[in-house]
Amino acid sequence: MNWGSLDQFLAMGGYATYVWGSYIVSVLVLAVEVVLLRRRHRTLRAGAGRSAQQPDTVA
Amino acid sequence: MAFNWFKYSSPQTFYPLAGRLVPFFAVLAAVLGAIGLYIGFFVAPTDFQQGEAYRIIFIHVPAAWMSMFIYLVMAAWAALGLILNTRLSSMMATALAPTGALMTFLALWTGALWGKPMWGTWWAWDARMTSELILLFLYIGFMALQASIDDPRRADKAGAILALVGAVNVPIIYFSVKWWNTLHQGASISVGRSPSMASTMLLGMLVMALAYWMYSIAVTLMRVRSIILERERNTQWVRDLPGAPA
Amino acid sequence: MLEVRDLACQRGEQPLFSGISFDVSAGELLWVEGRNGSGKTSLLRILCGLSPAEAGSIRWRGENIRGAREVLLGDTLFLAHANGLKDDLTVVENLRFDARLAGMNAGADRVDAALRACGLGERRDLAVRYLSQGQRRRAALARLWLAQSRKLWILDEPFAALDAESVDRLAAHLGAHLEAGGLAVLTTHQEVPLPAGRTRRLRLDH
Amino acid sequence: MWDAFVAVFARDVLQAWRRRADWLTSIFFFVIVVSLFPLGVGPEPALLRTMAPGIVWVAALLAAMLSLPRVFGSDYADGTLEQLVLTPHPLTVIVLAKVLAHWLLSGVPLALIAPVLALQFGLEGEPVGVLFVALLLGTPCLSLIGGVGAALTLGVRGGGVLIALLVLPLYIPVLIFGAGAVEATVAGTGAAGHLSLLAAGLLIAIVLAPWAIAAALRVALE
Repeated sequence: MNWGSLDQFLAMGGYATYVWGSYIVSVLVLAVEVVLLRRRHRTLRAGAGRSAQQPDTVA
Repeated sequence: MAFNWFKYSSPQTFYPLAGRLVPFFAVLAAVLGAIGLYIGFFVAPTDFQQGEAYRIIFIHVPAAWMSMFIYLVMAAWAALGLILNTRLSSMMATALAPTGALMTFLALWTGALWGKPMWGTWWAWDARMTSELILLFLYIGFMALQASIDDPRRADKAGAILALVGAVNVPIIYFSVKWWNTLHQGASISVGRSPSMASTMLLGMLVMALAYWMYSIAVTLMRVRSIILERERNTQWVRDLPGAPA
Repeated sequence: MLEVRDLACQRGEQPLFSGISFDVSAGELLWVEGRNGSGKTSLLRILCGLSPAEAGSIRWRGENIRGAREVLLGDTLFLAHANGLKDDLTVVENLRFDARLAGMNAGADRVDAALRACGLGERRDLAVRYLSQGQRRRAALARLWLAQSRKLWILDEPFAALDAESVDRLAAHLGAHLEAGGLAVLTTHQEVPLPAGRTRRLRLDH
Repeated sequence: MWDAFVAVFARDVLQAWRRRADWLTSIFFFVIVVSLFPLGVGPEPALLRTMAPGIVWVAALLAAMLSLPRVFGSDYADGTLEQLVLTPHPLTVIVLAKVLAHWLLSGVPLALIAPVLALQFGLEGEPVGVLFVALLLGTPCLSLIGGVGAALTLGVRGGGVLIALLVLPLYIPVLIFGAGAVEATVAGTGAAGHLSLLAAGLLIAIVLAPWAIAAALRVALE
């Protein structure tokens, strides 16, 4: 175990900005990608239902 | 092999298959990510030269690996789509590009944040970082080209040609940038891992790389599902889908 | 000589036509009819191998054109909607270039004869940009007088923008081409005197 | 086949001659961009001398890129491109003729003018000669790689800007070896290595680019 306490863990030996800056941005970017993709898919599925009622709509 | 590959190369059969595969790869990515982070933060020791800052490599190196790997996979799918005229292959190429660009961005971002404490600069014109930046340009070019062509088939083929030209060029670019870097000694900093890397560090990096890999597969499959729906919206099977996802 | 089976075509994701089959043999003309947007131009472009068909096969001289493009291209003269003339070059320069590219080492006298046949004799040294629409069309059509060795003529709206005299001249030339065992596939909106007895019709909008 | 090559090449050159103002524009663009740099970074002779190869090459890249839409653009618009594709000759041969014409009209003038511009930056003697040779070897690469971008963006929304996005990253090796050749001469290490790499790149481009361009043109015409 590397860390004596939570504070030590968060401080990252004085490199907190860099380490957490990297990790937080990475996690955020990856999470946002997933959220956006889920939303895109959901709208498309909802749209698929709608175009079933109006089969002649040309996009 | 008895497995009928061509059966799954139709968007209609692949759509539900991809839907079943996404959770599998997502769970794998999450579990591997958790293990990798545990190893990275709690098992791997502090580096005696770089202190705790080196822990950025657990996300930096996987992102950099994936950014290059995805470009190759993308070019391969694009080539397959161009040669065999299978629509699904081209859709896979299109679906991979944004994730690849994202990985490239993350590699650059984490690289900059690693570089600042280690050698006092956010950006060095080092061969690897420069190539990574050019790779980002290549991804952006691919996506911009596909986005500006309305006919999806033409977009697929044009993108495929560009991806292949890019794939031929990537090694040449890397070689030229490396050559350029060694000639300009003043600016060069050796961005290398410390020679004696603890085996737990390496293990953590490999597990994280696997997690990134699984993540990329899951996300690409999600995106390809959306692309299938967009392109096939005039077909009967898409109209027959239940309106809201389960 | 030209056999088309079950041809289908898609523009973007919209299906244009499907299940088109026809034969054109030596000495015959196929008149492709249909509304705007029914896929006439697309059909012609598929026939000369510019666009791929969604489904179906095209055979020329008994061979599928997918494998034997060069054979088809060596026999075909395609006249698109656009005239394919360079604005900055003169009429005669344009034609000479076309002839050279087509591998016919047409001498100056043959090019001049073709231009005279289209009524462009005295405009031969004028840059194309100074021609009227009808004159441009005639300059493009002059290829038909140059390329008599080409068996299959694929013409997209050849009569558009032409005056009555030119229409008759072109119709007569088409007749002579068919008489000599040539083939033609064309689209037109006008009622033109196409050679009777040799003309077959294909309607695309069913 | 050779006849078709000559015919296409001669037609493009004649066409460009009738429209010489267009081509002169991109050459003057090159001259102006190069002349802007001293105004931007100051007239310090030592600084200008070190920057000269890079500036000349970047300006050459931009000038070559600016003229790219013309390679296939007008042929695409007036329908001659269809006629070219429909000849029984291999499309790669026709493409090569068009690219050669583009190089003669855009690359060669740049190489001829560059030595004069190099004087503005205090380069003299051998480096100027190397700059000339490097441009002669490098600009055909620019025309070939650029041709791919030009063919891919035919009739596409925002074609001009898009070409820049597609082509400039692919130009980087040419830039590195081209500018490097001149720098190496200035530094006294000899330019042979750079120049032979440029030549190798040119060979690869001559072999591969026409295929890519031909495929892209077919896609554009579908």
